[in-house]
Amino acid sequence: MTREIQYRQALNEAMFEEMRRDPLVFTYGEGIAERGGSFRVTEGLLDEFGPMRVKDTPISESIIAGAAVGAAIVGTRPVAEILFVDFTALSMDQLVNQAAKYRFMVGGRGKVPMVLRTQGGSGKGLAAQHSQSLEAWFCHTPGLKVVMPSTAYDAKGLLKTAIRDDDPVIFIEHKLLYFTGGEVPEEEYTVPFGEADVKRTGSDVTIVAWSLMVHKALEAAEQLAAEGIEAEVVDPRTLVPLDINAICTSVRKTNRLVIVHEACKRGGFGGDIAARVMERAFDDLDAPIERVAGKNTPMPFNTELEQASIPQVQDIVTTCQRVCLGAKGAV
Amino acid sequence: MTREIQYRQALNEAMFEEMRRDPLVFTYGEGIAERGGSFRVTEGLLDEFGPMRVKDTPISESIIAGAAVGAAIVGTRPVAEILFVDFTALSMDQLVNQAAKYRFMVGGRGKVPMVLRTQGGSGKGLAAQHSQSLEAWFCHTPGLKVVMPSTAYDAKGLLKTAIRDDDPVIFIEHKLLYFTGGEVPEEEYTVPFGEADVKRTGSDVTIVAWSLMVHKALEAAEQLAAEGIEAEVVDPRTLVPLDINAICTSVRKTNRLVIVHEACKRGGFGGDIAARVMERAFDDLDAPIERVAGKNTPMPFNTELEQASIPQVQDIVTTCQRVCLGAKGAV
Amino acid sequence: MATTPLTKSKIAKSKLLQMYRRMALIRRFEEESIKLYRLDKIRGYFHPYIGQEAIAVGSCGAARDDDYIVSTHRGHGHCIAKGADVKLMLAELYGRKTGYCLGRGGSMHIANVAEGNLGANGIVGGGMSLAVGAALGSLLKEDGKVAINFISDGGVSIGIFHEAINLAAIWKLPVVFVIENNFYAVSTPISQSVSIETLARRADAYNIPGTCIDGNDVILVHEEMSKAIDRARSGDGPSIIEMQTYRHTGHHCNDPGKYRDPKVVEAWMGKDPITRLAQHLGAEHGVAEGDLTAIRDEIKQEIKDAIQFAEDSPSPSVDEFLAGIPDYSFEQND
Amino acid sequence: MATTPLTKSKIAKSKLLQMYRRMALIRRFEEESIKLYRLDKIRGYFHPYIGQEAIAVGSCGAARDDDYIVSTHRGHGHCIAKGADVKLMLAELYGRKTGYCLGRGGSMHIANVAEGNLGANGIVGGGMSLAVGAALGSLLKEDGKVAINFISDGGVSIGIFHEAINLAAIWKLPVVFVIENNFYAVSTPISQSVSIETLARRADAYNIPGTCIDGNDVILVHEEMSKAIDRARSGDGPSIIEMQTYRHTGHHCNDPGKYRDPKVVEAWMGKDPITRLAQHLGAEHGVAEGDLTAIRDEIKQEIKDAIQFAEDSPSPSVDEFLAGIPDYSFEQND
Ligand SMILES: Cc1ncc(C[n+]2csc(CCOP(=O)(O)OP(=O)(O)O)c2C)c(N)n1
Ligand SMILES: Cc1ncc(C[n+]2csc(CCOP(=O)(O)OP(=O)(O)O)c2C)c(N)n1
Ligand SMILES: [Mg+2]
Ligand SMILES: [Mg+2]
Repeated sequence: MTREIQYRQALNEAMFEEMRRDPLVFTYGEGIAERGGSFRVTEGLLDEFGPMRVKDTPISESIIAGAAVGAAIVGTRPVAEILFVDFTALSMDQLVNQAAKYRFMVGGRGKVPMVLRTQGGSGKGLAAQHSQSLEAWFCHTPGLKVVMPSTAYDAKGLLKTAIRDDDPVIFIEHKLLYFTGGEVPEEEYTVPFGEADVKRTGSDVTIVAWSLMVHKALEAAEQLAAEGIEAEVVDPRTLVPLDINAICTSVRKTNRLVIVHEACKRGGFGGDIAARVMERAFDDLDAPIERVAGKNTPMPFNTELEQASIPQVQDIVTTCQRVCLGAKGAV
Repeated sequence: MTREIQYRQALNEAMFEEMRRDPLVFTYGEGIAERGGSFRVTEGLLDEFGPMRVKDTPISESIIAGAAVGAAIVGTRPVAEILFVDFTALSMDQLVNQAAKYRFMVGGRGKVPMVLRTQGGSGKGLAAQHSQSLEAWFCHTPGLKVVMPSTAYDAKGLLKTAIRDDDPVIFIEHKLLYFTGGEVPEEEYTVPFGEADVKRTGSDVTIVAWSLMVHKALEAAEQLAAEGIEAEVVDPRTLVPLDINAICTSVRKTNRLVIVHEACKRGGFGGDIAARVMERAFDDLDAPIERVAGKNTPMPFNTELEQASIPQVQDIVTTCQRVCLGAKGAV
Repeated sequence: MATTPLTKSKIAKSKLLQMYRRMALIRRFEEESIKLYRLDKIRGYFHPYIGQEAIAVGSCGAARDDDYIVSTHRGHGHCIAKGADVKLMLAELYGRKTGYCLGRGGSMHIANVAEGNLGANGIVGGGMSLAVGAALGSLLKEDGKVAINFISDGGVSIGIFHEAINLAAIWKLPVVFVIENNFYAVSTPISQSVSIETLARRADAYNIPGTCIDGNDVILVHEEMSKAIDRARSGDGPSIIEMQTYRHTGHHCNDPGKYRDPKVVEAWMGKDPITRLAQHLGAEHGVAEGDLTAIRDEIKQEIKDAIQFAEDSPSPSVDEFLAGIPDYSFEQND
Repeated sequence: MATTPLTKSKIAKSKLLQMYRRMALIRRFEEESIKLYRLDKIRGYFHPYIGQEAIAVGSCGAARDDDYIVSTHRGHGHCIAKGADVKLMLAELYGRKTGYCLGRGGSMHIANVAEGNLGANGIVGGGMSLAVGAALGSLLKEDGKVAINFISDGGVSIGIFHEAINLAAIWKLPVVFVIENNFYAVSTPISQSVSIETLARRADAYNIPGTCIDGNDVILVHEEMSKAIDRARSGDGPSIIEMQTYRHTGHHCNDPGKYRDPKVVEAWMGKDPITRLAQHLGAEHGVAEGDLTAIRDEIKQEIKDAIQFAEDSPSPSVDEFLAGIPDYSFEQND
């Protein structure tokens, strides 16, 4: 049995279920207890689980991330929240030098089962310090897993998996997705890490996209279908581990790949995926892999400039058209 | 007239020359004044320029980076030092959310002429928190310039350019290069940003490498030459701005590209370069672009494991052989 | 309703009237802007300064025109207090090309660099480095400038607070740290975030002066700031001044602020800094209500003109923006 | 040479002898390891604990065996004081497979997680979060454990110091912050890094107890720590104890430490914590010099065996390491 609930509700359900299942799961962050979080993801938790397991913190992003490391090492399962992924810039030492490396540095004799929940992306006029997409930093940090759900279903299933995982997980939600709805089973389920989801099948071009961009890619695919181009939309859901096989399988079918991400293009994770696909499926490619990505600029406040800074449906459509044309047609 | 001096001396000369030229240039960091820096780059500066312009700081990596932003905005030219690039994890908010975005956020009405000097890389048994190569983070941050000199000549000329630049520059030295020698002119010179240097010409394969890896690439090239493969070694010197044209020009000649970097492969900047070259020179490629890069692991302490974690000359040789073979020979 | 009278002082009537004008301008600016926010003319986060006007105005009033200020996410008040043109501010809030930041910054990044406001900041505590760095730069340039660093109560628990003040203390930098304690960080009461009675006690850790004052008494703010600024300028280093105040609104325009006890809110409304200054001007300087009304009428017009200016201003050109990206990313956008 | 006598106390002679043994073991471990470093048997950074032994031993001696400790970059002493096997430690310093961290951590990351030493840290202040987090975890699990957080004097100026102690204070976490003040951060004297007389004054900012004691008096360390640990365990929250001490060597094995005044160094040598404990044992407990010599002989052998163990131990296999990378990076290495 499924019903439609919002992304933020799906996350909320995952928190409830996991906290009921395991008394060592607890959560804290700025305004998450009394207020239930800026996006209402932690609503109701304080009432059910009380102030030892649901805590408001001061504005202290380093210790918010860092205390989770210590608490995880001693066997609890913290779910810490950083309000905006932009503020993880304040937590980087704790995430990169402590959380990610701890298990390795102590020779595997201590594990770090923590989840850092945060959210990113633009689209609300919040300008340069509240609109970034920073997953590439975390993907480049061995020891961290990186999760970016695009739907309510994935959000719930992946958060449950993240909480049960024994390694540090950076769980990045999208501020524009919280109030979008999606089908979610009544029954308990989890979504495994490292398993891409083909959100739409198609034969002419593969679009790899994650988080909000999945929805833009799907919209683009509908437009393309109208002109006879069938795009396959692959959502990796977790960037580390990455289901590169699923991506290559799709590319071997379509022979063309377009990667879409909201993060700025230079140094974005799309480059890594492009390089990996090339290493594995060079001979299968009928056209250069293209990336549709954020512009290399801090995010502007003005609405039109903000829109111009990140991929729009039309950009994806045009790029897919070019990629398909290049292969079928001229030169 | 040139003479051979060490990389660290070349940097030291750049500091002296720029501080003599411009009284608004000043420098500070941990142990840089009295002790002259861990790698003796700032030796002698305190004596000549005094304690207002050459300062030791407490262990406070956020404000070390951040005070430079403020001082730069009001018109001085700070050169701040962070001892290890690993510790820039403590400075990320100041570098990413303040330094990189300031000029943009205030509509171009304030500039941030600061330099952050730091050093990275492995090879001294310093393990996971003192051996990282983190340039990819900065390359992915619009508003920052990223410089990684491989020789004494480049180090001096680029540091002078960095100090004169009106935008924040992340200047990453390599801990194994400080005591290597190189030819440096007696006369004043600068090296412009965004201009790659072809460190060796060749016709069979292009190797793009930076920092310490340039030297490993050159060694590999010698070995390859012995078996008839002529590698062209292109050192971009600055990753932002990147001289993509020089790289593509070389690839159009050799039709093969191998990218070498010490940073771990996943999410490394090599992926971005590979993707860009593919976008521009897909039809010129006779083989997939390959990346020889650090393993996706925190850096181990043990020497052999440390060596196994980063590219060695033999890895570059083998990869170039494969790339050349793939093109000339079978399949 | 009678409110606590302001501190008696020798500040000239003309100066007080000027401060009254600035405070009233901030108030009006915020009230009108909130309306525009509700009309979707302004978007993004908008943190009103209503209720805290005495702090910005008293502090900037005590500084030299060429001193620096560094602001917070709640930055309109500081910007106006430092002499900004409300036209250019409102244009910025509208995201227009004529705004202080060309429409790129918006409310959370409002700045007026040319006149010494180094800007608001979206990162709580993020601006502390700018203030400390500016003070360091001033010391090097020997230009005698002081930096005033507005910080919020939520900001006293973040790491850079510690690093910034420690550095300023050991290097005796010309900076004054003003903690605007409005008792809440969004919904979290400050009492849940610190274990001290007054935030000024943080100063003990750095052996610098730390005082806690009524932040709704513009005269007291002015006097305490004058001392701290003098001290900073003369080379004796930084101070912390905690100024207790209250925001009349929610945290931002979309926050009803229900987490606060209505009785407490009401009590603070009774300590409104503008009303108190008005009463003081009447009682101590014989300023007639009509004179103040005249000022407020002027202000009404000023804001009206500013709205018109913002409305009439062009949006930034997307093409120019895209073409300009190399200026910020230093190469073609690829 | 007569040195300042130790605090009189009721600590049993057997306990004192045990502490003597641990301190002497640390000393010998460091002395021999430095020789091995000079022989290139050990590489990387090596920060000797010589001169500071009373702090680690007195602190761990006051704790329960199942309490946690979190260490610094200068971590061998803490590790031994917490009961580590010097064989496995030395194997780690050699980078061997048999070491505590399988040869992956080395000196700066030496840890003994199974027995409650959560590890050294290469980031100054980096371990504070581990201690605070462990204390938080203990509170949740209600296992009654306390975390002892060793911090260096250089660490008191870093942001996380502030965030960690503030959080511990407001949540009354069972953690004790031990500041080992050896007066230098590499070559920088602490007086250049802070503007307070004693580092313990930092406690005022959090309204928690802050005391400053002679860190070379192992009995005093033990007594003060016992009180602070009790306090933490009983739910009254954290304390800061500054312990003044001195390192006998340079900052690390390659630092001659020339920046320190030789007279001051000599004076501190005269306050050597091990000599003082030996004298105390003789004067107060009638322990004969021969008994102590016997202990030291035992230790000599223990270290000798440890060296042999390290020498005989295999290096980790490169192939196994490479094959294991997916464990840490979760996918093929590409
Ligand atoms: C480093 C950081 N953490 C969190 C936030 C989100 N945030 C914005 S304003 C705010 C509350 C701030 O409260 P306070 O500092 O007291 O300032 P006030 O809003 O009361 O003026 C928070 C948590 C932020 N902007 N920056
Ligand atoms: C965050 C950080 N900054 C700088 C360093 C480099 N570093 C290692 S030890 C050290 C000095 C530490 O002095 P102190 O904290 O007093 O400890 P001590 O060496 O005296 O035990 C420095 C600067 C580091 N490891 N971490
Ligand atoms: Mg507040
Ligand atoms: Mg020290």
